Amino acid sequence: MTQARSLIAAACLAAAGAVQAQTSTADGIAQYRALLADGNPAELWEIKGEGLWKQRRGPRNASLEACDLGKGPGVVPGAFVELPRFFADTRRVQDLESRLLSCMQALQGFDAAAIAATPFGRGEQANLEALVAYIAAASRGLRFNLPQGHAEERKMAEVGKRVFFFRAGPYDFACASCHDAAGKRIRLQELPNLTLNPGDGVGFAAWPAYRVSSGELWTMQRRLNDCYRQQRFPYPGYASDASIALGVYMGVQARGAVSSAPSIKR
Amino acid sequence: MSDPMRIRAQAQGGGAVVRVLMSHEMETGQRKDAAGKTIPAWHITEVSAALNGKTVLTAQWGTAIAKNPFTEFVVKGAKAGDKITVSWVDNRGDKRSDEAVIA
Amino acid sequence: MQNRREMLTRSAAVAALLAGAGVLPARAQAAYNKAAFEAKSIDDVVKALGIARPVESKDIVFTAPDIAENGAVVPIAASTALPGVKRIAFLVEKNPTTLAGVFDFSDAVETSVKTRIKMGQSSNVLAVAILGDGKVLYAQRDVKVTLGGCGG
Amino acid sequence: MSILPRIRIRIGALALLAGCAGAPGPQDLDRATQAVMQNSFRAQGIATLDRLVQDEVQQACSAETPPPPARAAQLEAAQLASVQWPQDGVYLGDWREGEKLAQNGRGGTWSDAPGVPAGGNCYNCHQLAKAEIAFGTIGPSLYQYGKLRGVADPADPAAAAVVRYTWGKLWNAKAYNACSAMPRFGHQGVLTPAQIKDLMALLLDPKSPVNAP
Repeated sequence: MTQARSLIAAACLAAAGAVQAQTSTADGIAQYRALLADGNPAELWEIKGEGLWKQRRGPRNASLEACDLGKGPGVVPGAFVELPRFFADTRRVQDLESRLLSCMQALQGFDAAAIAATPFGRGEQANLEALVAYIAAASRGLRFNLPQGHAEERKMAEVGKRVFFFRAGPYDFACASCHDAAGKRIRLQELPNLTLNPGDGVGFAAWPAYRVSSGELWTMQRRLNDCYRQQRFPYPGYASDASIALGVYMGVQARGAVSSAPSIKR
Repeated sequence: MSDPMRIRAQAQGGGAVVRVLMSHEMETGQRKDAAGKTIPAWHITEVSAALNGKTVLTAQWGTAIAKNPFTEFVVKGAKAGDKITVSWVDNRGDKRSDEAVIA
Repeated sequence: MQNRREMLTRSAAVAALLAGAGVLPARAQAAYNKAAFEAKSIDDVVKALGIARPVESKDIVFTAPDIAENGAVVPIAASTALPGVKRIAFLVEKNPTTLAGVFDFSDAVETSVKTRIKMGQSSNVLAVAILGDGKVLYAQRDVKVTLGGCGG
Repeated sequence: MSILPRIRIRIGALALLAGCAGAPGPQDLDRATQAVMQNSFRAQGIATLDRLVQDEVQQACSAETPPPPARAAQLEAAQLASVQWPQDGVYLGDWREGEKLAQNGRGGTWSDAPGVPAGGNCYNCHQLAKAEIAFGTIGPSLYQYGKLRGVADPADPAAAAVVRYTWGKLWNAKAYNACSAMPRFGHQGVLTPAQIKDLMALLLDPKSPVNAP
């Protein structure tokens, strides 16, 4: 017992010393992130997603290898940094997730509406998250270059901008309330300015990401969903027009930014 | 069924740096679900790493190892082409073993 | 001595697993020390591990962030150039259970390990190294766990 | 390739515009945005769809550029006129409760249970007590708020203007800045008058850690 007591005493002394050595908050957070960067659990989703892409699944027992993500059937590298974009076959502007829903339904025979209604992290939603991680990872290091050649793509960018600035709810929040200026933060989290290119691997160019707080892989749809939750808005539908329009707006603003997705986030 | 581990093993200065990511909930047993019921602890208890079949490192883990655990260690005298095996067992008796070749 | 022997008892679970994987342990493996992982103080962990009084040492290099942006994942690392270190244990004083993990090193690995732990609140964290001759050394760091996000 | 019928209906408003000659004008895009907002959300828990109905402040402050100064002044006057001042004339509560409220960022989301009092969210955007290092910077630092404004005794008539302004700001931030990023805590019923009194104390009580040397 005496042993233990002196150990605690020693601990207290050392703690006093540690205070002197304590770095500033910003330095401390930077140090924490540097320690985390090595070994991103998103890799677990990436390898799972690669397997799912190639695996014959669903009522039609087919793989997704014929899925056209915008660069031709089965082409994965480079596809992520050009999404959302217009697809002639569905006559819609689609982000990666709504596009995957279309492919899973058309090729594999899954019920896209049922997957869209499945809670995040469960069932086919969990598989979709892994697919997103795999497809995003295949464009890591590439620059965002969303096409704006189609009238629908330009329109969605304009609508997305308006959705971004739309203030409502009991707290009067819009996306812009937190994301229209650089150098701001909530608590200790820096907020990217999403009205312009916030930089390589920042903001739009960092998602999907492994969320340390929940230990899960968050896609852009889930990221937006939680933004809207904290905006105190009603619940945005998975792959809803508002979410896709926001993706086009943010993606067009982020043109030229290098994708770091899937990244690791608090 | 558990998801596969991600093992990266890189030859470096007369040894190999091994980085392992495991897919596991690592539930603490301290949390409650929406209905207020305690979610039972579910975590990896024992880990073992082997070089070409010979155990080189073992570990025992409690509930305070982070979800989707990451571990890094250095195997002496290992070279490119050698085989690293990592295995774990959890408190429910689930187990998993994955391999990687040192690059 | 009794405790030490107990620690070195072969673990049936891992042995069976390794045998199944075609990997047999080269040396006896420590059994899962349930009592140590249920201990709620540094004293009780020391007792349950059956080790001597830990002495602070500069030879134990222990890395932990001063500030953790999220207590759910706190990256830590410990290493030592001292010969004879067989085991390193990580302890978080203010966690509901103190012991986070124990790593046992053979001669075929460097006595160096990185892992990630959970912290319920700001606390001091200890890396405790156990030598073959029974000596026990430690290093420690204060880690401040901050509140993140919108708190919702 | 087939698509979700549900989504095909949603896209209807947009597809209609695509048929028009030339690029859609601002009014077309505004209409399309309204349609998108209406078809993209559903009620969940306490977060009902009526939350998407904008009042005049929200409407005026939903563009990249703020409304012209004259319009802003008009909005501010209307918001100020609607402020409810404490009925009992007591402006300050307990700073300890205020600090707890300032730390608490919960309330109002679809994952919050009905009837649970909301927090003040203050540290999300402001520095307050020096001991809390995890503070946001969307709003200005409020450290030394009362002290810097010369409030030695909040009950002193000399402090009345600051006290009244602070209440008004907490009750309805838009009364002083039409498009302020700060919620209208009293006006929108996010916080009760008693909670606002506790936040007043956190900001103005000389014993509060906000005003500690």
